[in-house]
Amino acid sequence: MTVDYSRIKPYGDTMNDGAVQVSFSLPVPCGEEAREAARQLAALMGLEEPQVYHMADLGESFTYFIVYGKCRHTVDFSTIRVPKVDSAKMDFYQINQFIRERIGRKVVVIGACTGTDAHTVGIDAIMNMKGYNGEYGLERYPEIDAYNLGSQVLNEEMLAKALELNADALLVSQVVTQKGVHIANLTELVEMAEAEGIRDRLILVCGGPRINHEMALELGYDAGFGPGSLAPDVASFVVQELERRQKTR
Amino acid sequence: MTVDYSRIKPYGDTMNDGAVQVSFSLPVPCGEEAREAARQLAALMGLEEPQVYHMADLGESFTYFIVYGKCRHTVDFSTIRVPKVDSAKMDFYQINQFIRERIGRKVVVIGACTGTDAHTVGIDAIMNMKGYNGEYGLERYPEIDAYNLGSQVLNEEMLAKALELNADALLVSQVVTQKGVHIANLTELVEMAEAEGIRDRLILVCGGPRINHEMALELGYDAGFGPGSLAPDVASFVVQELERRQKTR
Amino acid sequence: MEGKLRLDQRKIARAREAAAQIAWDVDAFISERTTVAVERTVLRLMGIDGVDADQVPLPNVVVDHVAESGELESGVARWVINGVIQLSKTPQEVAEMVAEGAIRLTELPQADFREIAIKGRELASRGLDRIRDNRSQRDQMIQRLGEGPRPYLYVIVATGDIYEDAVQGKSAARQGADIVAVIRSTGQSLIDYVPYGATREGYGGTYATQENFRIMRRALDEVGEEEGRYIRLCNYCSGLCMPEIAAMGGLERLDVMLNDALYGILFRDINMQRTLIDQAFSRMINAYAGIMINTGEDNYLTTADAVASAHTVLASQFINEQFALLAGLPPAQMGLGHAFEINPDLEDGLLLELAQAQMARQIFPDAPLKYMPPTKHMTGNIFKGHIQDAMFNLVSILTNQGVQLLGMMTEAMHTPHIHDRKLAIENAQYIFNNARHLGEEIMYRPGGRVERRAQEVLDQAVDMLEEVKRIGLFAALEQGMLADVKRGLESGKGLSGVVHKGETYYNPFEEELRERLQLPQREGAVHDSGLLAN
Amino acid sequence: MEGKLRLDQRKIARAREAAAQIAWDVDAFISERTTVAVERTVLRLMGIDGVDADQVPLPNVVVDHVAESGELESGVARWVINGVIQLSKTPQEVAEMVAEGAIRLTELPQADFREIAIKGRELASRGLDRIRDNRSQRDQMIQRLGEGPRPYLYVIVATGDIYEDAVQGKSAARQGADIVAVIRSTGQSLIDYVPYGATREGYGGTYATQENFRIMRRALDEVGEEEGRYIRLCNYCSGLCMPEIAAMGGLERLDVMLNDALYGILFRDINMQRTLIDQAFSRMINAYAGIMINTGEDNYLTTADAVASAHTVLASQFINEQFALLAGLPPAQMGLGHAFEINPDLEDGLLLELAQAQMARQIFPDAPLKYMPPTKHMTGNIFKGHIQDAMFNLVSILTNQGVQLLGMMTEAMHTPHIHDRKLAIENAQYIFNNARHLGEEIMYRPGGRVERRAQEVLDQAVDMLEEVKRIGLFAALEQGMLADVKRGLESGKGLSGVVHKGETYYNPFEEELRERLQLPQREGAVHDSGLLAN
Ligand code: B12
Ligand code: B12
Ligand SMILES: Cc1ncc(COP(=O)(O)O)c(C=O)c1O
Ligand SMILES: Cc1ncc(COP(=O)(O)O)c(C=O)c1O
Repeated sequence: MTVDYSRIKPYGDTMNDGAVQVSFSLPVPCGEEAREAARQLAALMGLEEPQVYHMADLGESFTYFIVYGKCRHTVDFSTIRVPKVDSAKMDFYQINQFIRERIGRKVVVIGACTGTDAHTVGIDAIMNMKGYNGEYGLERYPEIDAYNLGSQVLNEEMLAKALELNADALLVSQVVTQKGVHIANLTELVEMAEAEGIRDRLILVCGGPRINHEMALELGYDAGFGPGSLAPDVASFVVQELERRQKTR
Repeated sequence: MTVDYSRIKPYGDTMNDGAVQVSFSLPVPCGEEAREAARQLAALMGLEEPQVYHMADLGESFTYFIVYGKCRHTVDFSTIRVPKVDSAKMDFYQINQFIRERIGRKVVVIGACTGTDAHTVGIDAIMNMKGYNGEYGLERYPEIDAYNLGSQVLNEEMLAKALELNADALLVSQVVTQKGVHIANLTELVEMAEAEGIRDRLILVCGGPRINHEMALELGYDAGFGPGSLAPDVASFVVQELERRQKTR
Repeated sequence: MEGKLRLDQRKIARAREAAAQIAWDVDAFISERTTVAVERTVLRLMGIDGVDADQVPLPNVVVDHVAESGELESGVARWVINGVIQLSKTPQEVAEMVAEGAIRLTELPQADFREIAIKGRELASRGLDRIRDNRSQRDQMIQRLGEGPRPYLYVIVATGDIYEDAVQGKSAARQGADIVAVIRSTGQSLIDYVPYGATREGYGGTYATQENFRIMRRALDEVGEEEGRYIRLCNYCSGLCMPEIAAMGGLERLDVMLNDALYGILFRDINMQRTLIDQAFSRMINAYAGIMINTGEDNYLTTADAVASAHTVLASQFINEQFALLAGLPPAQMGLGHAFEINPDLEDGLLLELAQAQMARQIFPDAPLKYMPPTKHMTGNIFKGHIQDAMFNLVSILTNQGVQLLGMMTEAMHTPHIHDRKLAIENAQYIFNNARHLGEEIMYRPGGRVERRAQEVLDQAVDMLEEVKRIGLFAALEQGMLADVKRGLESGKGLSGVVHKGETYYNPFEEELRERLQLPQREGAVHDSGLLAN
Repeated sequence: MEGKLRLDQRKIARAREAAAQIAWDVDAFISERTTVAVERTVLRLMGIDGVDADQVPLPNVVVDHVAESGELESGVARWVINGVIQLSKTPQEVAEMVAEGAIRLTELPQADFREIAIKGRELASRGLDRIRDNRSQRDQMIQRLGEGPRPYLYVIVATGDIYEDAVQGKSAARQGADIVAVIRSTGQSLIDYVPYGATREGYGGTYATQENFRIMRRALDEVGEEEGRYIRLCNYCSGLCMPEIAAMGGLERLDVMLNDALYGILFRDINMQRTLIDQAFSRMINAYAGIMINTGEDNYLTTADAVASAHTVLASQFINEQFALLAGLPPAQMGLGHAFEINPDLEDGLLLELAQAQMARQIFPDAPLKYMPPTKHMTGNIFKGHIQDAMFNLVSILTNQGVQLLGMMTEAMHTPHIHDRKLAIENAQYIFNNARHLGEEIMYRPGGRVERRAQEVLDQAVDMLEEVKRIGLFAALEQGMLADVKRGLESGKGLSGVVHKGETYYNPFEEELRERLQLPQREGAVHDSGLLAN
């Protein structure tokens, strides 16, 4: 039962059995040929002994499959390193104290759900007074001036507001991800900020159910927060990053 | 919306989007590194933009994942040919008439669930008087002498009975497939029949939820029947194969 | 159905009275105003369609043109009909001439108003006849083909590409769907015109255009014939173009329309005057077209907690009911909305869901209640999600809902894939069939948790409605009494499109609709003036 | 619980009386016989364990040895105890000497029977004390750690490799399982000995061996301590080694045992005399060990239709109950089985499931009913399967079942994978919590479909039991009245292991068990003879 972390494989009930479940549809009429096509596709995915356990006719010459097989691929787990937001996590009281002691002025934070996206629940969870999951939102923090611009805010508006309020950090929420619309929109903001020469003055943070820190970095943000994030996570990062920048400036 | 059958891909909601759902566990502790491992595994399977939508700690350093991604593999559907039982399908009356007119004597069929397997429902569905899904079983066929040996019948017993009754066809059911136990057991029967020099005198048919015709042929059987098979499917094959052999003999 | 939960009938009556008063007060306000969208709708009903060289829809071109001349307070109909008379052209030709800059409508010689009114009546009749014909075609098709049993299985398609949507819709129908809704692209509700033509690029949905309606209608009729079941088509009659879309729906035989009196105000920050005026006209059209509306109470629970805010759903249902009645919509066309959005991890949460659904059923006995699935608490765990959806289906069959918007196990990920719908339909079919008459067999313990919960929600709704009645709907919206958002009477999108009717205001379609729907005419209507009496 | 379904109490009483008569008649037959398995059990309880050079377990070696000498009719205890006395060895040492061929037990000098009986009593006390100690250790652990609420979440592990099983079992416990059962390899129930040592190769399950029991017990204790919840261990006390496994279970602190009076006869073609004798002794041990038995009524529905054969399940529950009472098993340890096996595509099938589960609940109010999940109608469609399991969970919480054998969405494919259990546990936890008190809130319409169905099933069961009573259980089995299979009194596996007790038959363990369980002694028991009175 010892695990070779340099070659891990999926596990069903016996080490290295490779057990994997897959489902998908193919644009082919239901029948034995369709089943064989599904099997071949699973084989291409690296599944040995692929078994089509379920096949359903979706009409219009589409067929759905549920397949199990034994994956032959392995992953080297021992070398995986995932970038993480590396600020120490503080609570409401610690964060306010940190600002008082180390920043010495109120921190200005602007948040919005941008582009055509109208999903405010996520950004509200981070910003609203009442907060989320038992954690107050940023509006409740005495040392933070928090402005929640709401939904469907254009990138221009966001940056204009940032200049107007001399913001320290922008919090951008993106929930709709169909056809990569969030990537385009997030990228646009960074490019506009750079074009206006204010990128370095801002801590850019994005968040949403399909966002993670690594991808945020790739898009040119300073941090990214995924599902389940809470106000203190973001605030901890923002204030520590702010202090760091003030020091190095 | 035209489909290129030489290069079909999974379909979610846009032609060739490659949408595939995968789930599996890995023997690694739950966390961001685990998520990354899952993503890498999905990538090895040929999924682009793999998204880990769900991750659950199973305890004991195992983690479960639900992943979606866009499969880049394609299958050539236009060239797929699947071997099928090619006898014409007849009903109860036609089969009995066929036997009377073209075989001219009763057909002797022995069935059993063999090895350590005790799942009789499948073979009973084919053989029992009352039948299954509205189709009588072989015992009801006036022109067939059907012997259902029940469950956990050893291959030796099966062959001994075949010799004793001068059987035309053996129907073997296999339901338990864990660790390939059915393959071993089915193979053994063919080998024993060959060793005794009676393989050619018998029509060997296997069936069960994980059996299909193609695999039955590979194992050296004359036909294989999967889920949902009914007595007339099997009987149609047996009597036509019998006639064919009588003619060529 | 005899009441399974003992609800105080007097409280129900009080709630209804309060809502009626709320709606009447607003109706008086509405009666004095029109909007650019209402006027564009008039033009669409006259048959004006197409776009100008800049892709601006002709109804917009014409309304803007009249507005520029400062004459919108009389309505567009008068000007266009005058053009029709003066130029001996069809309304479409007149509109095209306006678009080309060939004429200025307000500068044409003016026909006698009696002549205009006769022509207006004729155009209105012709326009509404098309809608009536669609309605009777629907009735005949249902007669001939039959339809699925209730609760109807309602699924969405939302690929962004109308041609993919058509495939997905047909596939859904083959899988067993009764209603196919095409979800709109993000943002469409806030644009003040209706895009034109077939569209293949949307985000999170597909643009609602008349051509897209046509493509889907054709696809669903085709599959309906083959499957031997009439398949209903649904779209969104919301946003800044609410009444125009109602007209398009009536003209293209849509069967179901999302249409809520307050949704745009609360959830899209559309100006309250604008939405309230628009909804009134849109609903008359829906009423006449035999379209079942679906109200959007589920939206309350996507931001607020479903347990704490349950009564806001009920209060909104009462308000929607009264606005619908004022527009001539009979209860049988009122798909009042509610949703299964209680946190699945709540102990006894299912009891509360049952209470709410059963309560709604008893309070609105003739409405085909539209029940929305769990969405907010759906996660990436598709397996758990699938059983949340199963519980939702169970509550529906136990409480006899009308329209079941099927939950998708992939709710937290993407708009539905082709097989997500299949699994969702299987889910509902299994539960509905396997528990078909369970609702008839079970009773709720008098004074028990389920009954007490329903009573509590009703009490809260009565209180809320009576308070809203006291201060008036506008003030209530300003104070954030609904959905916790404060909206100003003069703020929000689309306010500039609200127009105070002048003395000379004329809308032959509203008059004809009111006549046909047997609704009282507005004050000053030509219809009541004796002008047309021969 | 007050009856939710109005069932005729006289019919219930009639069914119970008939079943009692059936069991008593058989008990008279049992009292005159023993089996090789019972005798091996006696040896195990004396502490004899291990295998000989050919891997034959010592209990088999010794019993075969006594049988060869033609002396089994007196039981093995007498001979081994005599050896102990004569050779001043422990029973284990005596057994080893037999295995080595160093002695012939029946040829040793014979001690006075009183001396043997004193020694026998001492050994029996010591053996049973170990079991008693385990029982009280369990009680203490539960006291200290607590346990999950009912219905207990029961999952299986079945990798074939005991070390993988241990991992899977621990993982399951962390996921929330309350009971972990190790499923046996195909075929074990038909071998007439218990394999020895840790095993790593089984098909569709893992061999039941005492070492495997120990490995699992240790694993579950470990995880139970960490999770702060006592985790129960279950195995199969069935087949040709039924009583031996009961002893092993008592010695290794198993908590739950599959143990059915008729299962082996009907579903494994074990000779009826053999199984009936074996079950009686096995149950006394289980009773004393505080082990909850689980009966196998679900098996009726894997071959027969769950609607048509529902009454056979109920009839078998009555019979199992009476055999259990005769063995001193209190209702609180009677996990009477039933199953959710109605075709999911049946209209109103859920009503029938509810009727059956609620009926069983009312008829056996103190039994921790063991509810088996859908298996037969599970397919490769794991999504549909997962909601079938959800409906099963719902019925369980509505009807207050005791042990919930969790359904797996992959039932039609493989024994559970590590995450299959996770999803299954989540499923049950969600439904149980979300509908926790729904059962208290709903009532069934008097005279409605649910109630009528329960009455009908009860009626049929009464008829069946009274007929079986009339002709006797053996004849009923011969005629195929149960589960549609005909079994001969003299056919089936293991008949040769049945032994008519001689005049001199002596089994100190049965006597001690009967004493401790406060059951009447068998005729001729030393205990009643006054021999040991001092
Ligand atoms: C509620 C909801 C709505 C509500 C939104 C109400 C509102 N005011 O927000 C309404 C009904 C209006 C709505 C409408 C639509 N929706 Co919607 N909606 C949802 C739903 C059910 C829940 C989203 C939610 O509130 N989650 C709860 C919050 C707390 O979680 P969260 O957003 O992930 O936020 C957390 C973290 O991500 C993070 N976070 C989020 N943002 C930020 C920002 C920063 C800076 C930081 C640090 C952290 C952070 O912290 C939060 C707390 O932990 C999801 C499905 C689902 N179950 O996820 C669909 C969903 C998001 N919607 C979807 C769609 C398509 C739409 C529509 C476009 C459909 C249509 N055509 O009509 C419309 C249009 C809206 C628009 N223009 O954007 C899709 C998106 C598909 C995709 N991946 O692209 C989803 C996934 C549903 C689906 N399967 O189709 N929706
Ligand atoms: C019923 C059942 C049992 C019953 C069997 C009763 C009986 N007398 O048959 C009981 C409870 C006894 C049982 C026991 C066990 N079972 Co079992 N059982 C099932 C179950 C639920 C249904 C099987 C069934 O009856 N299907 C209905 C029939 C009609 O379908 P069918 O067999 O596919 O037959 C059709 C076709 O395949 C075909 N066909 C079949 N045979 C043949 C032969 C010929 C010649 C032809 C032409 C056609 C044909 O025609 C039939 C009609 O269309 C399945 C799970 C499932 N839902 O599939 C597990 C299952 C098969 N069992 C399983 C296991 C592991 C066991 C046990 C080993 C568990 C244990 N350790 O205790 C035991 C031991 C049994 C043994 N020694 O073999 C596993 C097998 C895993 C695997 N793939 O290896 C399954 C898949 C469950 C699981 N997920 O763990 N089981
Ligand atoms: C009444 C109503 N209209 C419209 C919509 C759709 O949103 P949008 O306004 O973005 O089209 C909804 C959302 O569910 C709704 O309930
Ligand atoms: C009472 C009982 N014993 C044993 C078993 C297991 O089968 P086997 O006899 O093959 O161990 C079952 C099956 O479910 C059962 O119900």
